[in-house]
Amino acid sequence: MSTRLAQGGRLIDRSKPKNFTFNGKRMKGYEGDTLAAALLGENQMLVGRSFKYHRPRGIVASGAEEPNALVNMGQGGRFEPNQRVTTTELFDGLTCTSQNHWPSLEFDVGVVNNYAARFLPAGFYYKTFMAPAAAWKHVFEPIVRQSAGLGKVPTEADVDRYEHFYYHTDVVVIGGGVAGLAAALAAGRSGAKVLVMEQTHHWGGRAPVDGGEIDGQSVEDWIAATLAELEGMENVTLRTRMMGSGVYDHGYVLGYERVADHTPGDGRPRHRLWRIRTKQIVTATGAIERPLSFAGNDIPGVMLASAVRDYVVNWGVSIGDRTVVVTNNDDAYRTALALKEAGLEVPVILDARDEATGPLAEAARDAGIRVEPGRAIAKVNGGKRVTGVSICLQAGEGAALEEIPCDAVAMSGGWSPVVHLWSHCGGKLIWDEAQAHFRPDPDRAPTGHDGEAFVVTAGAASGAMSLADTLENAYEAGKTAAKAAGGKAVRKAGPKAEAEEAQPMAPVWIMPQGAGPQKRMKMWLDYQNDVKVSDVQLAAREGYESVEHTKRYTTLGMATDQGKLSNINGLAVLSDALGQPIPATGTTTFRPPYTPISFGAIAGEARHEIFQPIRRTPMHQWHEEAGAYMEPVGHWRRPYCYAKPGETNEQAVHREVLNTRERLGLLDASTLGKLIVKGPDAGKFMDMMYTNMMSTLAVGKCRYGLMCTENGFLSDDGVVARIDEDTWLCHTTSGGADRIHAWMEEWLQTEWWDWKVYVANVTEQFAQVAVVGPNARKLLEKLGGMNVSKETLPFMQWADGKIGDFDARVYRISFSGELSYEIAVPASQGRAFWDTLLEAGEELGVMPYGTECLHIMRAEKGFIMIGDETDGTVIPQDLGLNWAISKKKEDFLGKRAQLRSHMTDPARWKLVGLETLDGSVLPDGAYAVGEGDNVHGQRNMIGRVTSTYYSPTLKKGIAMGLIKHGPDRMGEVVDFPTVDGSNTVIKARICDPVFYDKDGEKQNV
Amino acid sequence: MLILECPYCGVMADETDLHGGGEAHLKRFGPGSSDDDFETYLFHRKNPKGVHFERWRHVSGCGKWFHAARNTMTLEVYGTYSAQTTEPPKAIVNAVKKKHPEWEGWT
Amino acid sequence: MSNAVSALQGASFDGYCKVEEAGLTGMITLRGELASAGVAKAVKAVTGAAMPGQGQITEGAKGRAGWMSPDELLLIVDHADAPAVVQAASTSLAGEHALVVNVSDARAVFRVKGAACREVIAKLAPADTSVMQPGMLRRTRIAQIPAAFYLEDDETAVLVCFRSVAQYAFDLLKDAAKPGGEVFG
Amino acid sequence: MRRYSAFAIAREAARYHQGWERAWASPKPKKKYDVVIVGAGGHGLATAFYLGKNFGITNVAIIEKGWLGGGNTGRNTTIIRSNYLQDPSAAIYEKARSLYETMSQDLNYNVMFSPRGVMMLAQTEHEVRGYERTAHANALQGVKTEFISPQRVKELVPIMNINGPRYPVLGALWQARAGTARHDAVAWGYARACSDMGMDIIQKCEVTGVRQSGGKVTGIDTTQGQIDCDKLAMVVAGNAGHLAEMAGFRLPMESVALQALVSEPIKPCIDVVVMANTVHGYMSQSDKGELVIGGGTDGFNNYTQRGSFHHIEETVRALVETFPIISRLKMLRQWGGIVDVTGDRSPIIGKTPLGNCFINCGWGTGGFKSIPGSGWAMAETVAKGEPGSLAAEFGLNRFTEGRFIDESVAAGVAH
Repeated sequence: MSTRLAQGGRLIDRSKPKNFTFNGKRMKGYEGDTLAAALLGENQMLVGRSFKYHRPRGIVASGAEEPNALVNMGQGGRFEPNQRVTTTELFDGLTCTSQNHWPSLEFDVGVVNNYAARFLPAGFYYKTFMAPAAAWKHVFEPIVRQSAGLGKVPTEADVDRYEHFYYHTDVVVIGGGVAGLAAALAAGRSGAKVLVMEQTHHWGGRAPVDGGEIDGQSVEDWIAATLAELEGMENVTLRTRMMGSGVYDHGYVLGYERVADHTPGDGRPRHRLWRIRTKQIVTATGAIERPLSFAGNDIPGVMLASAVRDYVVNWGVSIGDRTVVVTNNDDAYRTALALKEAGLEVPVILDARDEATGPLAEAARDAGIRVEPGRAIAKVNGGKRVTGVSICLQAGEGAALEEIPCDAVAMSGGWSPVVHLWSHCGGKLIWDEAQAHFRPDPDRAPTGHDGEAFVVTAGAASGAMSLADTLENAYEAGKTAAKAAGGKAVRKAGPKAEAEEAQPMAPVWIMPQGAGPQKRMKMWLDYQNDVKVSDVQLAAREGYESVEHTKRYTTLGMATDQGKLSNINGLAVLSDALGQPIPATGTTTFRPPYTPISFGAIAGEARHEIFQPIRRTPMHQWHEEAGAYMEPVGHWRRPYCYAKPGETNEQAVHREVLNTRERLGLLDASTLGKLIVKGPDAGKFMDMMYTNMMSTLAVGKCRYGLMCTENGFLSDDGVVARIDEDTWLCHTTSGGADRIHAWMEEWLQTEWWDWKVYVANVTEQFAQVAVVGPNARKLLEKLGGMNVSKETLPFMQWADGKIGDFDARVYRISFSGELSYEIAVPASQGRAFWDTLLEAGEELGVMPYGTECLHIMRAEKGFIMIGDETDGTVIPQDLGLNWAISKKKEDFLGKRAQLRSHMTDPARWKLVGLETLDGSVLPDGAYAVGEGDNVHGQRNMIGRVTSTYYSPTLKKGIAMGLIKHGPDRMGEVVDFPTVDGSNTVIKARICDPVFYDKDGEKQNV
Repeated sequence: MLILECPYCGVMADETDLHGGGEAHLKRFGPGSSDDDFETYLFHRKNPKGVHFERWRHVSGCGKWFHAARNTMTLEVYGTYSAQTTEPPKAIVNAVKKKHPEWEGWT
Repeated sequence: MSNAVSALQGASFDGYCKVEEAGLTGMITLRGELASAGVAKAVKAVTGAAMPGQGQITEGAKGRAGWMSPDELLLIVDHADAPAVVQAASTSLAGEHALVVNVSDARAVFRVKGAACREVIAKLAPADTSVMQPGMLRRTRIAQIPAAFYLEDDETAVLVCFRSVAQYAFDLLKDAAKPGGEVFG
Repeated sequence: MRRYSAFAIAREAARYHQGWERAWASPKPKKKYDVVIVGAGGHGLATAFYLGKNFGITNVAIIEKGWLGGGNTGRNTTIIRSNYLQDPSAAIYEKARSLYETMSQDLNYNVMFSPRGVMMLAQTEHEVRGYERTAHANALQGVKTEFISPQRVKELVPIMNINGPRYPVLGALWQARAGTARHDAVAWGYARACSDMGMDIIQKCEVTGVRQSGGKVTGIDTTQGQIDCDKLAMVVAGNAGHLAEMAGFRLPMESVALQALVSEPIKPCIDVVVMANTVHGYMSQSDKGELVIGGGTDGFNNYTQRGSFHHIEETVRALVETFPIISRLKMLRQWGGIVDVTGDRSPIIGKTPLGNCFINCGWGTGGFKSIPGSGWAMAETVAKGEPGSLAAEFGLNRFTEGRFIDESVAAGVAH
């Protein structure tokens, strides 16, 4: 059983116990524990079930590479599935439950898959479940989905907050082990600005567990001294609980800071995502130990040798009383020695190498440990917990030589540098035969914006596996990075350790070497996804030869640990099956993040009210208080209508239309774009931007204008006012101001840069109100100020002056067909102006109206709306707007495009009015059909509805639409099939799109 | 996540402060041009695997358009320069040539 | 005019930095040939400030002048003076190609006060705030909107954005300055 | 080819699965083929498959510079739908969708087509009108879609917040017979079937030149030597521009990065595919339990298969806002593909300026869902030397004539 030892544990504080629960069971650990250590301290080895076969799963590792030990953590708004216990700090009150089983962890029905495992090899689902055709969706898929999936689904919204932080620096050091600290020391001494991040909450990494001396001090003392020196450097920033999550192009690094995971509810943001720009990156990310592939290597109690050592040394936790060590390298001997020193039994060290020599093997023998070279594990015995191992010759086929009872197995298959961050942005790897691992190729580093390398690896991440080599490599890496980032040369010597003698490791990919198919079906490569040696071999046999094919076919390395333990072993097995060297097989692509990061952190502050900006006009608050139903228009919110109590939105809209037509309406038109175009060449420029001739517009006058893209399509419209000899003011649509402003700047800066024109966007400088209806003039005259009579300010003119006390610019323009003034006042006075108009207008029957009323009134008048009559495929000619296209101009944007054959095709759909024979309202988006089908067997369509409304003014449905040969078919009736399931066809007559006041008399009074 | 030096502001601007505008140095064809020329102007793009001359706007900075010579395979930036030119300046061309002697030129 | 109000009417928030809307501020966009003597003269006349160089903001007796782009300045004056300043500058530049417009009401202005003012902005803006010193102006974005900022002194950052998104900007700054969110210290 | 079935699995289990044969052969290239297809992604393999199946042309090589199915076929978010607006798009995507329905049986390879339904959320009044328009068009095009109410949206996706403070859900365009499939299996299934017909799939073979004589293509140079052919089909997505340049013409196309990501797996919580175009994000849940998430493209030419992180942020925040329960879930992996985007964002299928050389590219973000329809149409074009009705409107000449097929009309982004 695993247990807390009476002594030891360099990271825990036994005076500070922490209570937690696992599956409802009350447990205790200490401050400094990871959840994994605390669970093991309470003899909770079994923590979950595997993905496919639902096999019992125990803790295998002590860090980010853990594939098995994922739990549901927390409750309610802090519930989180798939929390890795090896990277979770213990805190008081933590609650967690195990995953992927039913009804319980101990008795899981899903384990039937395990008994059928033989019938469920890699890719079995591609070969079956095909008949009958509907069975996949209705029978098999639901079963697969329910049985997969690991963690439980959260049910409540997150109660925590998250934030981002931009940081700019010269050097980022990722990893706070001795390599990271040595690199930071070098970089810090250069004077460069350095950020050092460590994913755990303690510095020094695994070196203190391994022991040794640096510069004559113990590793632990050196770490303390180095931290003190770094903390004293103003140019160095140290952060713990921050993981280097990803390296992106041009020196962009994501740092995932888990600010308050261990102190939930303390008011701090839970996570902070650092978005770092740096000149250089040092990845001191260490190495990960590989498992060995032997039959039963997934039984709880089989653990990485380094992890066994970590638990004893760091947390005073023993994994078992009797631990068999199995290895192909020297390092695992340290585990045996550490266990021995803690008073635990190590019945045997099985060393797959032919001989076990060197100081560590000697030390083990001196400590009285039996060392068996050339031996392997034939099979692990046990179900939910190891009970013993059968041992055999590594060189043989697995005949058992001896049974050894034990309750834990510590395995070591060698070490692989953590190359993820190096590789994220294109760093290449080379195969190191001696260490049997891929390590970064320093000659093929990721390159940055200047084409130079921007990532350097340090220590074990470079493949430097001894303390001495690590320090030397890391200090050098720090110097290199600092120099490349513009730091001063560093002369001070780096830290040193004594070189140690070591026996070379031997690559051992399966154990024993000659294991047959039965054994290979019990050798796990990927513990979480249940991928075995036999699966990879099957993939190779079936032709899934590329490493990516094998990965995808078997799901090797696709689990939540992304293959940190399994990838190299899998590659080796695949290479062996293909009879090619490992480098010829290559690796799969390393993609961010290094370990999973929360969606909350990625979203950052962009939640709820600040999910996206809302643009507000100066009258916005009034609209909200008036209970307006607001609709998004770009980032603006505009009142759709102002429903009164008891009124539907539709009723409100109709009331607003009638009131405006009969009395007086007010529209907040502030969102309309307003661009000033000024300069000696402004007229010439305006003539290029608009299809109309704008250069001839007289000062004081207004003209409706159209803008097209270079591709000929209508993109925006609005009224242009000539302000003075060299100044124009262009109104754009509400959504168009920024777009059209950018469009104008683009042409001025990149095509006609010698033209003397300046543009300024003054949209938000003004609050603009449309005062509309027969009583409009009465209202303005009541307020006093400027003369707004028909004579002084006729239709399509503008004037500056005063309305009441307000400085105003008044445009006599109309989008409703009524007598209408659009009045611009400074935005700071917009609300006061609005209030004034409402108050003074009360006796004249004033009512505010919204966008839907605006739309109906313009449709009654046959005015087009950008976004309704246009959709990016419509040219002005389609809309009968030829009158607004100058024929005198040689050129304007879109002119050439409109000459192409399809644009001049007489069969293009053209704008007409539509009225149903029964007065009903045509559905939005309805299409008109002609005779028969097209080549695709689709009904022939001859047109469509672009705008359709009930006209309260005319008391019937009115619509506009684009119809093939439409203007030539006035009076004809066309069919619009419905899609409401009624299978009916609505008949509508083609008519003039101007339904109301055809001669425009009302607006011109 | 690119950073480009805005030649007007002199700052290294984050990609999120910028807006990409596609291939640079296109020649505009207007009324009177052939269908082929017009199509080429509007649609045909070099889309090279390698050195690309392209337009960027420092949209939340100075608002100005500028040009960049950038490699689409490595994302290396050889330099940025004013948008008020019909061809890349010599210094930029030389910077590219220095890195890629085999490069065939910008046209 | 007495009934003029700023977007948030001086709203403020006390976090680990204080965030406050600065109220009505006069702002003028001046576009022109910045190297011309006429522009320098006009700027001096209306603000008392010297011509700012690239990335700079200068201060004079009557206001500030910020470099916005190679052909654009932002003049900051008293709100009430803005129309007159526009008039004066326009008149002064009548002889050359220039555009002077009042944008006072198109903007909202915030002050972030406290030792960590750079840090608060760094949660929202991709620009390097650590290198910012009084006298420098940076145009960038905060979260999803464009913004410009400069330092009045080492512990007071002034941030300018469009008026329509004033509430959004204020909410962002509040969120960034919320106690518990301190990054350093 | 020995058929796959539950019986075959039982048979093989008895001998520890030692008897499975190769899914596809790994031959050396012959000197000459009737048709050489460049690109062994879904589209290239499907083209080959229908050349064989519909036209009996089997002297075919499919040349692949990497590994088959290793481009966008293996990098997408596996959505299959046909609720397109324009006639030619609706026709080819619906053809594809209907072929997906029987693909597992046609190929004897379970591609796990799951017609679980795709909904496209309408979150502005404008979007409501746009999707109502699509629903009308689809009805006439024979594509079964409907515009559904917010309440129905909530029933289908209980984890969705339909009353978000920013963009409440006003309804959705719903295609019940749309869904997802296992992307790799599509490539593998086609490859196995093509190989079985005697076609040569040649992996790790990069094209270095296009040979021509008298204005007609005669063959290609590759890293495995010269290969002659009567007809050449270029089906290489983002690399089409590069290949076209070798053949001496340019395309109205640019290559940009498109990104996707998955969460850690959780138990089933969303049974349909949800696309939210106003806020730029879409999400479904794979059979493994991962939330599969995609968003928009980068704004610059890029061949690195790496995108910019701010697009991931934009997508994730949109989905956290739409599905608040995912906030504490974690992103497991992000990746990028290179998509080929044309001037009107619709694909190109048809002849090229070079005789007997045909092109299929420009699928942009719509590649996976179109694979069988695209292969069907391309095979017809190659076999007959002229595009058939499915492909006719997707020719290169539309850019000269201004006769675009623009789907952005209906939605901001289309995936």
